Formats: sequence, structure tokens, C-alpha cells
Amino acid sequence: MAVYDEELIESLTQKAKIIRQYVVKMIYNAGSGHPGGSLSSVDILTALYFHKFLDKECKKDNKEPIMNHDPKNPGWEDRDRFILSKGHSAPTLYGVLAEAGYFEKKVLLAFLKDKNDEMYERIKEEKAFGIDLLMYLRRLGFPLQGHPDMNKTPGIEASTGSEGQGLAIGCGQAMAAKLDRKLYHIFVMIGDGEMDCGQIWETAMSASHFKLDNLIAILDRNKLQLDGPTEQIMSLEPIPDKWQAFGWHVIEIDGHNFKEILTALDTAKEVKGKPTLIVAHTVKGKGVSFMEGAVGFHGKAPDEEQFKQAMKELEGDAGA
Amino acid sequence: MAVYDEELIESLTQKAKIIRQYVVKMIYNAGSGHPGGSLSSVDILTALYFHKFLDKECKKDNKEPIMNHDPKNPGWEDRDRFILSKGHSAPTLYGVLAEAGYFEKKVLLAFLKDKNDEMYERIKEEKAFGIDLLMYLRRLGFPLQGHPDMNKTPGIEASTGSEGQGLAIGCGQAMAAKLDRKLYHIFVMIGDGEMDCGQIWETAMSASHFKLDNLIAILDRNKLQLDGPTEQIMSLEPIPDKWQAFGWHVIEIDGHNFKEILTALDTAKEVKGKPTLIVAHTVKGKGVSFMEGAVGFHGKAPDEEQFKQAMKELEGDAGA
Amino acid sequence: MPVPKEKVESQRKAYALALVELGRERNDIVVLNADLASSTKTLEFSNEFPERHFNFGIAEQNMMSTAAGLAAAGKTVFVSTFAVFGTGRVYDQIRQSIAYPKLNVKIVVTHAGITVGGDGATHQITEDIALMMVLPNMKVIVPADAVETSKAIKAAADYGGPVYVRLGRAEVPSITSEKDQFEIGKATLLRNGKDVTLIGTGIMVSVCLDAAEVLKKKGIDARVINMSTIKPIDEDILEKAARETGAIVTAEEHNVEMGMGTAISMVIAEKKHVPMKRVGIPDVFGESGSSDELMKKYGLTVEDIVKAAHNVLKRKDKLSRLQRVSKKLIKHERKKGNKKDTKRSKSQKRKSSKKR
Amino acid sequence: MPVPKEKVESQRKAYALALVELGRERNDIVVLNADLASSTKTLEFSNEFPERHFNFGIAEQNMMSTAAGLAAAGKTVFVSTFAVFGTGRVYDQIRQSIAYPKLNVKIVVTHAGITVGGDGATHQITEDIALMMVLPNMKVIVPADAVETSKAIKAAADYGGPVYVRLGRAEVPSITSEKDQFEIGKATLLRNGKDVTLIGTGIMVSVCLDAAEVLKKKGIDARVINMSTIKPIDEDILEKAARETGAIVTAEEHNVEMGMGTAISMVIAEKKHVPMKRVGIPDVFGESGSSDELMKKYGLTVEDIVKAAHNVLKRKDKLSRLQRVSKKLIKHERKKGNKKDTKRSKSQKRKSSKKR
Ligand SMILES: Cc1ncc(C[n+]2csc(CCOP(=O)(O)OP(=O)(O)O)c2C)c(N)n1
Ligand SMILES: Cc1ncc(C[n+]2csc(CCOP(=O)(O)OP(=O)(O)O)c2C)c(N)n1
Ligand SMILES: [Mg+2]
Ligand SMILES: [Mg+2]
Repeated sequence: MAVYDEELIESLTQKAKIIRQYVVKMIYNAGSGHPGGSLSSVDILTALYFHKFLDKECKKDNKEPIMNHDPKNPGWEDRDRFILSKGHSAPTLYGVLAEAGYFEKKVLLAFLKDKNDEMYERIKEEKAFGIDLLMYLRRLGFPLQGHPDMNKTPGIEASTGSEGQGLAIGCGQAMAAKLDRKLYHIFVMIGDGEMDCGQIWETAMSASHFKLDNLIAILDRNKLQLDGPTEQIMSLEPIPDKWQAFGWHVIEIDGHNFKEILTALDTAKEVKGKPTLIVAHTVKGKGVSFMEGAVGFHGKAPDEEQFKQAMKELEGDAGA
Repeated sequence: MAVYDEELIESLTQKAKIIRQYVVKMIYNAGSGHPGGSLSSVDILTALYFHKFLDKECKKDNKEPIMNHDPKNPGWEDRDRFILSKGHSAPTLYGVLAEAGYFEKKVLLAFLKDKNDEMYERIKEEKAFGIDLLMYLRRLGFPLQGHPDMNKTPGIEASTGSEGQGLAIGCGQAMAAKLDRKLYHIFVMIGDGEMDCGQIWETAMSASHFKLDNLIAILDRNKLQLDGPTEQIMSLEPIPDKWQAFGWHVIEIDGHNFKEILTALDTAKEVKGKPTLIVAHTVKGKGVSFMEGAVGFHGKAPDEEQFKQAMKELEGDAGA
Repeated sequence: MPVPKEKVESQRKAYALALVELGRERNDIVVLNADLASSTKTLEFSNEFPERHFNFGIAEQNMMSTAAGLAAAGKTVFVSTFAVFGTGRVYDQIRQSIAYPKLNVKIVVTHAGITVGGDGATHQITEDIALMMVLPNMKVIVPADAVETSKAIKAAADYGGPVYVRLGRAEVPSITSEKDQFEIGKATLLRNGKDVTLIGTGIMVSVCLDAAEVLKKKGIDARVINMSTIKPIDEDILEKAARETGAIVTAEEHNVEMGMGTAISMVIAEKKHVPMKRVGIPDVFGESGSSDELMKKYGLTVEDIVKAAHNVLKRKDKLSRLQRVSKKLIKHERKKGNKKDTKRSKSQKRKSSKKR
Repeated sequence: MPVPKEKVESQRKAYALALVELGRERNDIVVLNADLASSTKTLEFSNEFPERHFNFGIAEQNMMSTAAGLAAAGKTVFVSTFAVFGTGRVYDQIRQSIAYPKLNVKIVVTHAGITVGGDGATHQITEDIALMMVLPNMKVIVPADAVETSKAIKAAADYGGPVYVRLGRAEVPSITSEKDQFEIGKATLLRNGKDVTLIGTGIMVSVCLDAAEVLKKKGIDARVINMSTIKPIDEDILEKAARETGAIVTAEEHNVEMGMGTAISMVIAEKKHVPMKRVGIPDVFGESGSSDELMKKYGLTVEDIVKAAHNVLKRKDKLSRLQRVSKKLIKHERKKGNKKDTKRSKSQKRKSSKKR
């Protein structure tokens, strides 16, 4: 069981604030990207990656982390895996990975070695690593692609961007865990618009058929897709009924409430015999007033003025 | 409302027997094909095509046919449409169309004119038309393809064979009917194995989103797919829950009981504001003892001995 | 130095305008989209004709087969999404529901090629032309600019079968004029020349024009052709170009191993073989970056075309010297009489059959 | 008259056997299928290793991306279905989930091409080679018979990235032998010859061998190459064949506009141009019929290859005559000195730049 107390919640809240700042800075700097769905998913990713993120750290406290992972060793075989199926929210994932330490120079170089000379050279030349790397989002020759690339960035478990495929990739990893009698879990975040994809339902069907209780999907239910509100573009409700009919355990939570997020993740890990979907109700653009619930900020970078306003709002009392 | 009496039921029963004989003869003759799913769908197609199949015939009796169609005029704009999404059951469709008169020489020539010289020539030369044409299933240069081809065979409303697409094609025709303020209905038969396809769920979602109450899907729930029982290969239950959660009206029937079939089709036509799925419980290979429930006859033609046995069983007292 | 181009315009906007105009003229026009109506600009059609525009959410496969059903019921259907999702994601649906039955569906995609930029490899399809070319019954059109886009859309609407139209994300220089004719299957000559022919498609046409200017400075007179239809390809203009200029360079924002250049190679090989060089994207996935950076890195610049032109010109030179002299000698040989020749070949045959 | 072939064997059975052997040797082998385990014969693997075989029902897309996940977690994954559903139906999943991240997935399909027969056009894919060729990072293998299938499967398992293996439905004559080496990217010489090279892939290799026999009777010495890897293509063997035989015929059960023949054309055009003819299926959809009837109707017979050979031989003859004489004259010209030549080209340049 994961354990949390007020202190942990407070520290996660602070982390999330920092991640939101990274996200906005990254996208502003790149001049393109997807702020809306990146911001709605920050709290969930923060909870996953920062609730006691080292196995050893937890063991010491006799606590179990939600997600076992080690930024110094992204290839650790027994790690839990996180897949961002809605790959356009990459900035959030990059922010979390950077903050967790996946982009330290040594880790980066080890990961890139012999794989891509251009990038390797840049990083060796101290062009960018660690948090700095975030400012090279979408830049030619740097690892942080517009959509996550598992061969260019340490900590990325699947290359995504074409919606609807990440859940199936997670399903494959979950099947591998079962075959290898490993205990790791696979967490996959999907978008609500992504639920339109038939492939999601194919995977919904097979994951329950194969009884993948080590697969936990988290739906970023921010009610918007690219062209507008999901219920106007392609109605999805009743979502829990759909997934239950497909054989999943379903939990509904407020995706911006750390207690609910942690409890849900914890419960999901205990469910036996079937996969779990956590329907996380979120606000698209969460944290930046004029981006909240705004379709226009699905895939558009803020201009200078908007950027300043956003940073002002996000810095607030966190002051990172 | 469609009307039926014992006389009609008896005549449909006789028709279905004849169609089953055609199906077995066709596939035996061709040396390949899909008897299982063809036989399970015979009664439903018979009910659709032979419950008073001419508008004028019905008007005279002040009855409404389940499906308005005219074999002499396959292109009639206001006709109801039937799409066989599980295209591998083509023999049943061909049998029904032939029996209804779609393959009369004049109709065939009018349909093929200038489209395919080889076929046109064959038919002009009296090589095969009407019921005889059935014996040229899957033969080079003849219109009856292994899977339905809307450009080679009159009465075929969609080219199918790649599973999962026919329901969406029907969805498009239903949308066109709404746009044109036409009252025709679209009937689409899908297979239970076909329900594995994500595309089916994409269409399930959009058909209810677009409120296509002129779209009626009929599920040939014969419990088998190519490799085995559906619940072993890829479990589908609870089927009604799934479709209801996707916004459909669901009716369950015995797919070999004409009263239930007719009543369900009738009810479905009255449902407003949403599409209807009729879950027709059937027996794969229905009518031929050794094909019933036999996975082995999904896609295999009977050998000579099996053929004789099958025909003996099917001729019974119908004696066609 | 680039040709001064009067204006840079969006193909997507031109598409949107053409659709709206078509919608006003024709009731049978129906438009489908898959959660990219704002990006592909079919939103404008939707604003004017909400009842004839349908958004399918992120369900491209369903959209394609539904388009087939609408077409089967008499509609002229335009289907739009990004190139990567309008081809590879739905290849089987296009194949089986649309191309095989030859239904009246126009697949108009935007954001093709690497100039998509920041989104990176997952969104930069450089294979779509190949995918659509290899499909029987499909027409493949890649307009060079906004003006031509508008005409291509209208021509597609007038043609009664499946058409693929490939548009880009970025604004492109306007190089064709309102009065140019557009016909599916006909390429257009943008600049006459006799030394070498540069054949571009899509955004590469304007790059070819720029390359022609650079070549002019070096005394090379380059012909420029806009190959806006890739399938069926305009064999006549190719044959003429081969015959009259004797050297060909092709340029496309697409996998160079299998695209327009390949299609042209096939024609040139059959009709009249001349030195040829294909400029295009190598057989690798793209990456994030700015359009310009990517075009440079992946070999789509004026310089790449100029270099290719020099390459083919060198080969042409060698070949034409050969041909000149051989012609002379053939005449010479002919004079010596055919008799001897016939004898020789006969004896050769005998010899070779003995060997085995 | 056909070469006497000792036996006719099923590629699918050979695949099944190879899979089972691999399964015994290696724990990391996992096999996926989509409701075609009995037809593609992975059922045999499933019988011996039920826990390492997964059937996804008719959900090919899910199967492909799941394969990617299994591979990412260290498995060597074989995915099987019919060719039409293992390529076009899942192009985007292969592209994004497998090829882009270079994951260790082997897509082994059966029932490729028109020899599928009775099922008709919807099941007869003649585009799959093009689809897989245009994908960066993909290897494309088309084994010629059962023995080679077995080797190809093992080679695919040993290679650590995405591979496409295309098999047919029908039994094919055994033409390769156990002791022949198989290496991805290396073609094999089946028969030496100096007049013309016949290059086949898949079931067309045996047809090429038969054609070589027919040609032999006419005194023509044909080389036969089995191009079992189409991507990457064996450039060395092609260059050698072009140089040594001076004429090439390719044969494939695939859309002839864009397949192995096209890939070979590209190499030949770059390396050493010689007359070439591609034999294959025209750019149309297939139809129901028997394999033999269809091969005849769609141009895949011994006669079609022989005819193509005569065509290229005629062109080769003309060309070699030209070359012979031109070589003579070049020598002659050289003697006259280069000075004159240089002068001429300079004056030419001046003239052409004046024009503009
Ligand atoms: C298959 C596919 N079709 C279309 C797109 C383009 N696209 C990118 S994001 C997006 C909307 C996603 O909506 P949602 O899943 O709700 O994401 P979020 O709201 O969390 O940003 C679309 C249509 C895509 N990436 N993949
Ligand atoms: C997309 C696709 N994948 C695979 C196939 C091969 N196939 C033909 S029929 C069939 C099984 C169909 O099962 P079901 O839908 O239950 O049909 P029925 O039992 O009525 O015959 C399969 C897998 C296909 N036609 N299309
Ligand atoms: Mg959303
Ligand atoms: Mg079934």
C-alpha cells in the first residue's frame, strides 16, 4: 500500500506547480505544442513519478511506491512502466522525467551512446541536459521530440503520437510481465478524445480477455478533444458503463486531487483478474486561467503576453 | 407494421430450405467457401428478402414489407438496403438474390453493361444467369465473387470481405437517407467474430452519436469465429451491455425463429432516435447436422460424401 | 537566388474556400473530418453547411468506410484529416470500401511530409504518395500552391471516382496563375528550357523554379514542369521532356525510394531512356525541427536540385557524345551492307546453342 | 516445359515447423495471431506452447501494437495473419508502434497475392511489398519455397528489428536446397547464364526457372536469381547480372508498377543501365478464380517471362551494337585530340547564355 500524509501531498502539490511551469516554458520556447492536454495531466503524472520514487527510498521507510522506477537506470528490468498514449502531452512527461533526474548528463549519454551521433555530440558539448534540455523541445538535433520517442529520450517506454496505440503497447508489456512472472505494473494514460479510436476498444476487449490485472489505464477526462467538447464532437458517455461492459474495473476520481489519485492508483494495483481504468476528471489547461477549458489551447503555444500571464499565475506562492 | 401469419411463416420456412440447398451446392461446386456462417444467416436473410418483397405487392394487401426492394430494379432510389458486413457469407446473399429474381438475364445485362466485357459476354452467350449462375460461384469471369462485389452483382449494396467495414458503410447510407429526407432503412448483418474489430466500435459510437434510427444491425450470434468459440478466442459477453453502453437499442432473438425475426425487425424499424442491434442467436452451420457448431466448417467446402449427406438432410420434405 | 514570389498562401485555406464554393453550387457535396476540422480547415464548410459536415472524432477508419456508404448513396464525399492518418491509418478501409468499388470519395489530406515540423516523425508521413499510388483505381494529386489547390479540388469533385489530394501544412509561394488550366493527369510546363528538365510536385515545384534561376546564372537552360498529378502520370510531357532536354531531375517531399520520381523513372525507362536523378527524402523517419531546417537536412533545397542537375548534365554530355559518334558509325556500317551482319548473327546463334 | 520439381511443399507448414523449433530453442519467442491461427498455421506453435501464443480475434491493429509492447519488454515477437490484414489494415500501427522505434517484431503473413484464388479481390493483396518497402527500418523477405521459408524465419528471429516475411497460400515447388545459405539482404544465383538474367521472388522464382528451360531450347542462356530479400536489395548481384548478362527480366506476384521490379529498376538505373522488363500483375484489383487461371490472366506465366526475355534481348542487341561502334569512334575521336572538343563546348556555352 502506498502511504501518504499531508506532508507528501504538499510536496506533490509543489512539484506539480514546477512541472506546470516547465510545460508552459517548454511550449512557449518551442513555439508549438499542446498546452491543454499537457496541463490537465500534470497532477496524475506527478503523483505517479514522485510518490516515493525509489524502491530503496521506500524500503527504508517500509513504504511501497506507486511506481517503482530509477532515473539513474531507465532500463532497470523490474521497473514499473508508464506509457503516455496521448503522446501530444509529451511536455508533461518530459517535465516529470527531467525533474526526476532522467536527463542528467550521464544518464543521457549512456542512453544515447552510439545511437544518434548528432544528439550525442550536442549533449557531450554541454549544449543541454537536465532541466535545461527542456528548453530544446522540438529542436532539430535534440532528443525531446514533439511526440515521445523511446529511442531518443531516456525514461520513455513507448513511442507514441498516433492516438490509440499506447494502450495496446502497454497491454503487450503487461503480457510480457505475466510471461516472465514479473510483478511490475504498466500505467497507461489515454485521452478522452483518444477513446474514439477503435483500437482502444480492441485493446479494452483483449486486456480483459487476457486478465491483465497488471495493466492500469488512466483516462485524462478533460472533456475536450481537438475540435471541441467530446460530447459534441463524438459523445463518449456513459464511460464507466462502456468499460465495465468490456470487462474492466472502473474507478472515478478528481484528477487534480492527489489523495484521490493516490488512493485510486493504490486500489487499482490491488484489483485481481482484470485491468483497471481510472476515470480522472480533469480540466484541460489546468492551472492557467485562460487555458482552462479552452479548445483554442489544445495545440497552440501561448504568445509572449500570454506566456507572461501564465507564468505569473503558475509561479504564485510556489516561486520556483 | 409487417404482418405475418402461419402461411407466411410456412412459406419462409420453405424458402429458407431452398436457400440452404443453394448454399451447400454453390460451395461444393466452387470447392471453397464458408458454409458455417452462410447457413447460420439463412433464416434472417430469407425473412428480410421474402417477407412481401415488392412494394406494390404489399400496397395491394395494405401491408408493409420489412424491406422494400425490387429485383427488377436494383438501383431503385427509395429501396431499403441490406449490407452483408460479414462478406464471407456471400453464398447466402447470392442464394436469396437469385431466388428473388436479381439474376434474371435482363437485370444482369442491364447491371453489367459496359462495366465488364468478359462477364457481359458470358451472360449474353447464355452461359449462366438466374439460379444457374449460382453454380458459377468463385469462377473466373463470372459475377459471383468469393466476397460480395457491388459492381459485379446486382442487388449487392456494398463490397465487403474485409471484416468490420460494412457497418460503417451502412452508417454512411443511413446518413445519406437522412440528408435526403428519405425514409429507407439500412439493414446490416455483422458476425460475432467481426465484433472484435475496433472499427465496429467506432461505428457503434458514431451511429448513436448521429442518432441513426434508420440503421438496423443484425448480429449473427453463432458463437464461433474462424479459430474457435468466440468466448475462447476473444470474449464478447456481455454483448447487450456493450451495445447499450454505446447508445444502441438492443433486441435479443432466436435467429432461426421467423416470428421472432420478423417481430424484431419490425420493432427495430419503429425505434426512434437511436440505432438498433438485433442479437440473433444462431447455430453455425444450421441445417446440416455435421456442420452445426463445427469450427471446421467455417471456411471449408464439403467433400463429395459430405455434400450428398448435407443435401439429403436439407432436401427433407422441402424436396426442391 | 530565389525567384521573387508575389505571395505566400495556404493550401489549406484555398481548400476550405473551394469546398465552400462547391457546397454552394452542389447539394451532393458532403464533408467528413476526424477531429481535425480546425487544422484541415473544413471547419469553414461546417460553418456554412453544418448539416453536410460530419466530425467523426478520432475514428479515421469509420470515417473512410462511412464515406464509402455516403458515396454509394449518391453523395460526393470529401474526407479530410492529416496525411498520416488519411492514408496509412486507413489503408485497408480506402482499399476495400472505396478504391475497389470505385466510389466517389475524395481524400484531401493536409500536413503531409516533413515540413510538418515540430510534431516530429509520427506526424511527418513521407510514404503517403506510394501508398496511394499502389492502390488500383486511385488518382493522386499534389497541388503546387493555393491557386492550384482550388482547381484540383474542383476537378476532383467533377471526377466520379476516388481521388487523393495531398496538401501541406505550411504556406507556399504562389507560382501558378488563375488562368492556368488544371486537368487531372496533365502536368504543366512552368518554364521552357532545353538543357535539363526539373520536375517538381507540391512544395518542391517552387524550389525547382528557384533552382532553374540558379542554373540560368550558370548558363544552363532548365525546363520546369509541375507534376501535379502523380497518378495517372502525364507520359506525354515526360517523353517530350526526355526527348527535348535529354536529362531529368525530379523533386518531391516524399521518400525518394518510392514516389513521383520512381513513377517517372518507370516511364522514362520504357519510353526514352535519359540520365535521371531523383531528389527527395531518404528512406528514414523524420524528426522535430523547423520546416526550413528539415528541408535542408533531408535534402530538399535549391542546392540539392542544382547539384542533381549538374549530375545528370554530366551524364547527358557523355551519353550524347556517345550517341553522336555511334550514329555516324551506324550509317557507316549500314553502307557496308546488311548482308554481312545477318551472316554474323546467324553464326553467333549456332555457336551459342552448341555451347549448351 | 517445366523443370522436373521433386516436390511441392507448403510455405505455411514450413513456417509452422520453424516456429516450433524456435520455440523449443528460445524462451523469448512469442507468437500472435488474429483469428487465423489455423490458416496461417501458427496453431502448431500454440499446441506446443499455449502460454506463448495469443489469439487476438479479428483485431489486427491491437495485435500489432501489442506486439510492439511485448518486443519493448524483451520478447522476439512473431505476428501472423493474411497478407492483406497484416499490412494495409495495420499500416499505421506497424509504422508508429513497430518500425519507427525499430522494435523486434516479425510480421509473417500468408495468402499474399492473387494465388489466394477463390476469395477474390478483397483477399488478394498485390500491394503489400510496396507498403512494407516504403517503411523506413523494415526488412522485406519473400521466400521462394518451403525450405527457404524455414531459413528466412530463423534469420528473421536472429535479426533484432522489424521484418516482413511474405508467404503464399498455395503449395510451391521446392527449388532451393537445404544446404543453400540464407542471409537477409543476399540474393542467390540459382542458375548461371550469360544472355539475360531472370530475377524472381516468391512463387515466381520457380516460374523463372521454367522460363530459363524454355529459353535454353531457343539457344538463350538465361541466368536465374532468387531475390528473396527485397529490402534491402542485393545491389552487388544486380550489378554483376547487369554487367555480365546485359539484360534483365523481373517477375513477381505483385503490382508491377511498384514492387521488386521497381526497386531493381532504381538500382539498375543508378549503377549500370541495361534493358529491363518487369513481369507482374497490372495495376488492377484481382478477382475470384483458380490460382492457375489467375496467374495466366494476370500475366504470371512462363510464357510471359519468355516474352519479356525476348523483348529485353532485342533491346540489348540494339544497344550492344551501338556500344560496339561508339567505343570504336571514341577511340578514334580521342586520337584527334581533346583540344578541339574543349573549344567547341565553350563556344556552345556562350551561345546558350546569350539566348536568355
Ligand atoms: C490517430 C490520430 N488521429 C488524429 C490525431 C491528431 N490529434 C492529436 S491530439 C488530438 C485530440 C486528442 O484529444 P484527447 O485525446 O482528448 O487529448 P487531450 O484532450 O488530453 O489533449 C488529435 C485529434 C492523432 N494524433 N492521432
Ligand atoms: C479484417 C479481417 N480479418 C480477418 C479476416 C479473415 N476471416 C474471415 S471470416 C473470419 C471469422 C469471422 O467470424 P464471424 O464474424 O463470427 O463470422 P461467422 O461466424 O458468421 O462466419 C475471419 C477471421 C477477414 N475477413 N477480415
Ligand atoms: Mg481530452
Ligand atoms: Mg461467428
